[in-house]
Amino acid sequence: MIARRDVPARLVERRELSPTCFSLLLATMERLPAEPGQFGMLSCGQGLDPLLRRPFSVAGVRPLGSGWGVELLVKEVGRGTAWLRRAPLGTILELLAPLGHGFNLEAAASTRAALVAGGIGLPPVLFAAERLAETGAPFDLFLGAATGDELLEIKRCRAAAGAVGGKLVLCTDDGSVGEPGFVTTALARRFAAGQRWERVLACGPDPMLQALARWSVTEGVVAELSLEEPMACGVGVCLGCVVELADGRRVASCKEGPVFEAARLAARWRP
Amino acid sequence: MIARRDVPARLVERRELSPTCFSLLLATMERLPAEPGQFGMLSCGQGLDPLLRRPFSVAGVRPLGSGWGVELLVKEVGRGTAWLRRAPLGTILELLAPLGHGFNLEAAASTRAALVAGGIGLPPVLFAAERLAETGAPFDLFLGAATGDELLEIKRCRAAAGAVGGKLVLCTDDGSVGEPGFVTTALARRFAAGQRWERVLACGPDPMLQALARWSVTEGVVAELSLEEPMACGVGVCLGCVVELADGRRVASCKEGPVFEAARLAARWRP
Amino acid sequence: MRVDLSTAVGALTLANPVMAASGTFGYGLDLLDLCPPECLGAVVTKGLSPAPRAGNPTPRIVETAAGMINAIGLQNIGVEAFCQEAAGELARRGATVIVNVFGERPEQYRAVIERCERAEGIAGYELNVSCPNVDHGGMEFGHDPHQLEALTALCRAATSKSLWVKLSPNAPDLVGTAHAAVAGGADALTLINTLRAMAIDPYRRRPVLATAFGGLSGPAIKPIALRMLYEVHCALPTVPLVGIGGIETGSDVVEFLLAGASAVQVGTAIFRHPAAPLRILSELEDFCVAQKVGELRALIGGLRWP
Amino acid sequence: MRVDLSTAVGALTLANPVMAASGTFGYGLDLLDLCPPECLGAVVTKGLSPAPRAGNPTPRIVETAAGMINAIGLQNIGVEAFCQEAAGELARRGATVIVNVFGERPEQYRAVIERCERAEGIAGYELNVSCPNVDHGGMEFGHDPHQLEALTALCRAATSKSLWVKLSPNAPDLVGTAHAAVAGGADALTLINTLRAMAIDPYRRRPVLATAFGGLSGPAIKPIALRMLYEVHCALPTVPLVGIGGIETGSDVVEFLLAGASAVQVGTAIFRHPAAPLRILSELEDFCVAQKVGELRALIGGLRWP
Ligand SMILES: Cc1cc2nc3c(=O)[nH]c(=O)nc-3n(C[C@H](O)[C@H](O)[C@H](O)COP(=O)(O)OP(=O)(O)OC[C@H]3O[C@@H](n4cnc5c(N)ncnc54)[C@H](O)[C@@H]3O)c2cc1C
Ligand SMILES: Cc1cc2nc3c(=O)[nH]c(=O)nc-3n(C[C@H](O)[C@H](O)[C@H](O)COP(=O)(O)OP(=O)(O)OC[C@H]3O[C@@H](n4cnc5c(N)ncnc54)[C@H](O)[C@@H]3O)c2cc1C
Ligand SMILES: Cc1cc2nc3c(=O)[nH]c(=O)nc-3n(C[C@H](O)[C@H](O)[C@H](O)COP(=O)(O)O)c2cc1C
Ligand SMILES: Cc1cc2nc3c(=O)[nH]c(=O)nc-3n(C[C@H](O)[C@H](O)[C@H](O)COP(=O)(O)O)c2cc1C
Ligand code: FES
Ligand code: FES
Repeated sequence: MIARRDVPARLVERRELSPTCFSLLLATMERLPAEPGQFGMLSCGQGLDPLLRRPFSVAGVRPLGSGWGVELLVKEVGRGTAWLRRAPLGTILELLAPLGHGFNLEAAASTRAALVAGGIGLPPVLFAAERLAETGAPFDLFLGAATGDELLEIKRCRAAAGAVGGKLVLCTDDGSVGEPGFVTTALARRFAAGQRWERVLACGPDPMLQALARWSVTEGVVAELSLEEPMACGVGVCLGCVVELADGRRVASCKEGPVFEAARLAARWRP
Repeated sequence: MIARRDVPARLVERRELSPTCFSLLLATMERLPAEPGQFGMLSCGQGLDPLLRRPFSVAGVRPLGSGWGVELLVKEVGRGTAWLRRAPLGTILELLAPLGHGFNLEAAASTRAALVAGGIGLPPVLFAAERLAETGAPFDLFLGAATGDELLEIKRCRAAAGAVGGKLVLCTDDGSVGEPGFVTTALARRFAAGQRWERVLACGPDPMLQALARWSVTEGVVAELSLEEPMACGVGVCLGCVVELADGRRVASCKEGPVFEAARLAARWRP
Repeated sequence: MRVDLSTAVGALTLANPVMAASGTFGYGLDLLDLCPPECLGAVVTKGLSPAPRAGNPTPRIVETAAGMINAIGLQNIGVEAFCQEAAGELARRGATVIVNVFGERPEQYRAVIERCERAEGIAGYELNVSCPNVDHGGMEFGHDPHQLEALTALCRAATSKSLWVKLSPNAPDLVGTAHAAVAGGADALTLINTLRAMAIDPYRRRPVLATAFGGLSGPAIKPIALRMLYEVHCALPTVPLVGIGGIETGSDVVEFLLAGASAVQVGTAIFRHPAAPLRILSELEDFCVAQKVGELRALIGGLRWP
Repeated sequence: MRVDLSTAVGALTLANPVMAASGTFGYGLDLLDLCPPECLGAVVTKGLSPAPRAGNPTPRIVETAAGMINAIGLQNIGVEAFCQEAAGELARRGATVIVNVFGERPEQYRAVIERCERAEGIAGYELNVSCPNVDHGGMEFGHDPHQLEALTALCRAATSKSLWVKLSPNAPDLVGTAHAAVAGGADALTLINTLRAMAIDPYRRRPVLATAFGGLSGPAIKPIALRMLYEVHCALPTVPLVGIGGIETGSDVVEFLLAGASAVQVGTAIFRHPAAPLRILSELEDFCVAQKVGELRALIGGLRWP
């Protein structure tokens, strides 16, 4: 059975994480049965402006008072996210969740995985990291951003990786914090130096995912990538969010994804 | 010079007045130079929903902290007023005011006037009453509503009229409070019994204004009526709000009105 | 008070007037948990062609003020897969199913209908004529009354079930196409499909959509849809109409019924709220109760004008 | 960085591309305190006819999702009053003035222009052809290319100033009417006027507007306006275009410029914010600075497509 539901979610907490990003804690009556990599469609205004909900990956689910809390990490890029950043606490939002297919955490837990997040790609990766840490499965975490102050939730990342003896590698494009350069380069360099991961779980900007996809296919590593296609419905009925798979099929990424194995996505980055 | 301005106005207080009506106190930096009968165009949402501002009569202007406060009385009838009823305190609204032409208070002060308000027609009448009371000019106040619990701000009305030795007459359609029947009937009955007013200042539902207009023209009383036409701009450029005058001209009620002498409005209620 | 919400579109009786629109409800089985198809007046399938189609490249959708533009490009699983994988289950659930049909040639429309005639539980067809006719240089079927009449007649010959033609609001002569569809044998007309529109990314200096143009839907178009429906109703007062375009609330439905629609379809609203058709239906019932309308049919064409 | 915001519509140079649209800015002098006309690229007057007109009965306006419908019915003070009461003051203030012209007969258009030719400070004319031609059974001038060409030619003969024709989005053949206007001698085309639309009051079961139908404007129509402008630009790439329809922000202006507009007009946005044109202009300048566009003209027709 599909466990998704369209529920009212009260905005109970907001934290600024960086110049552009913030976290939201939404209170729901029941526990959202979300897995890392799954997402929700959230109303980002009242009335008709904006018209459509916006997709956000679930960053965590935890008990909250007598009910439950859903955590999101959001980057302000347009009118919907600007509204979320300013909506008063107490506002009731509409949340349709959990949607789509997330990471294969069982497979990730059975080996040492590399978790890779670029910028606001962190939420599903953080959720995966904290889940793996809870179950005691070892992993390393690569966290990249354009600048140091855009590296989000470093403490939580360090804690999660540390709890299972994993490493946290920080990278910034401007070199202000951690290693200079892309997170994918940092990963590939370590791999070339002999460090091994059988599975990579990643979310981030398209060029990062594309680089990871190429690298993983070349190296024979299974990479699960969380994609961000523009979405209208989030439930597979509008066909706005399709991605082309290696077999030529165009599938709804909100339904078959948003997490796909890189090998299936060959067609997506065809020049 | 025109003193109108388009200013940010912070919602600082809201009081429920009746099952359908509430008051708003909006904080502005400078004193809004509004006269009773003038109105403002207020944004009733953020973004494009609803698209247009809504017109509301100014119910009062008073010092507030280091700045000024504008008071409105509002009835919830649709999406804009519903939003106003629920917008969190602290929300910044946009207020273009003061607009139009109000009551001729000087003329009203030079005689004993009757002030007549039906339902949510109260705001401009209350403003006029409190101004007249301040200047010590006598008047009587007729306040009508469908039911007793829709009679708004009775205490303030009583205080204002009482301060200058005037009477407050309450009427309800259902007879639950005050005299049963229409406020216009109550006025006409007293007039027929010999009580005299040279001027009437009124605001309320169209049938009430129409009845007053007929009566005033017949009896040779000057009646100033505040009209409520649908408005898009409030500043005379859309021509959406025109009323037809006795001389056949169609004039923008937001600019030449919203207060008109009844004698000029003959054409408006032509069958 | 109990309200009789049933209605009829020509010979087809519907339990209520609220359908899910083509292209916004998949093949009827995607939202079983949120909006069961058997609760709706009918479900209209995503447009079906004889063979599966991959549709347009992405981006395919972009939001606009109170609307959205889509250029899905008629991606679909093909009529065969629909008949095998969905039709049976829809029938078992008791849903009323209208198959939205399109093709690039008249015979393709006919082929879809012929295949469906052999499937179970299909109540009728809705011809999507907003597609270019490759035999006629890409001109849309829905823009040329002659082509449209011939196409409708061809489809009419293939079925005795309900046959609706969905009119394009971009046609030069809306009423002319309406007449043509009726002359060709349509039982009812659906209107409107999306309005041709465009959005530009000012930063990249490119159209937002991969195909540049797409179709505008949502609340933004409601006033145009209502006007078009009413114009067609005035021109052809006896022809059953199905209203569509920006419906978000029960009161929107009432507007379309008064203007002459016998039933309506809800499209973009489903993307905002998967259960929108059910909410709209209950708002419609509330309206009828509050306004003491015992039979929904009493509203149809009830506009007081002039 | 300084941005050169000037532009030209045919032979007419404008200090900046943002004008106030006809019917939304009175005769140019109503908002002196909030939006001085001399700060705008130009002001387009409310449509003027030879004699004053009372317009339609009320209600004349109704709000819709991200839009509004109006049926003002071309109420205006007449060209004589405009020339005597407003033209001089506009000229003294240094405003660039475009007179929006309409009539029920071709000679009425001509009469308005002839009267204006004797007034001071008028930069040009915009023909509103969305009015019924009483000599031709009420069919709108803007819907029939032949009538439109003749009308434009008649007006062209009356003036050597700028002559723009404002196209109707309801015309069966938009590009055909564009060609006709140019053939008749138009210097530029303005598009679009409002889209025919309707709203119904479900409680009273009547049209909301006294005239039932009206014209839809506002952000809701922007995607349609942009598409139409781009279509005309592709068909007539050398003809200067003035874009209009739902413009609310500087970035909206950029979209129209990229699609081929040499300048734009702001209409309904003025009702929301009387100073909207000034805000939009400053947003436009900010955009140019951020995107390192030194001359606004570099954006015109700059859409990268295909
Ligand atoms: C499955 C999925 C999961 C996601 N998870 C997350 C998440 O966890 N956290 C998160 O923050 N986001 C996430 N996203 C992305 C998120 O959905 C979008 O950022 C959001 O929808 C943007 O909405 P908006 O209204 O703010 O932007 P819109 O107003 O819709 O803007 C659309 C786009 O326009 C562009 N744009 C706007 N202004 C400018 C400008 N000034 N210059 C250049 N370009 C501009 C931006 O790129 C923006 O993305 C996810 C997306 C998907 C599909
Ligand atoms: C000069 C002037 C001064 C005014 N002063 C005041 C004032 O001081 N206080 C005040 O409260 N109002 C005042 N008004 C009226 C006020 O502007 C309107 O009530 C307001 O614009 C309504 O906005 P809305 O968005 O809530 O209603 P909308 O959503 O725009 O609704 C429009 C209309 O639809 C009708 N409607 C909506 N729902 C229903 C329903 N369920 N059944 C039947 N009809 C329905 C209502 O009659 C409503 O007026 C004034 C108007 C003018 C012109
Ligand atoms: C994403 C999307 C896909 C659509 N696909 C189809 C289709 O396959 N066939 C069709 O006839 N109409 C299609 N339509 C048009 C809708 O059925 C409907 O006519 C239109 O969206 C207007 O209604 P709305 O405003 O309620 O969405 C589609 C619309 C959208 C938004
Ligand atoms: C209230 C109103 C009155 C209008 N009057 C005229 C007019 O007299 N002449 C004209 O050519 N266009 C007129 N228009 C159309 C506008 O100039 C413009 O084409 C249309 O509103 C679309 O632009 P917008 O979406 O920015 O408002 C009017 C529009 C409105 C809303
Ligand atoms: S977002 Fe609609 S199908 Fe994926
Ligand atoms: S509201 Fe626009 S002219 Fe009065």
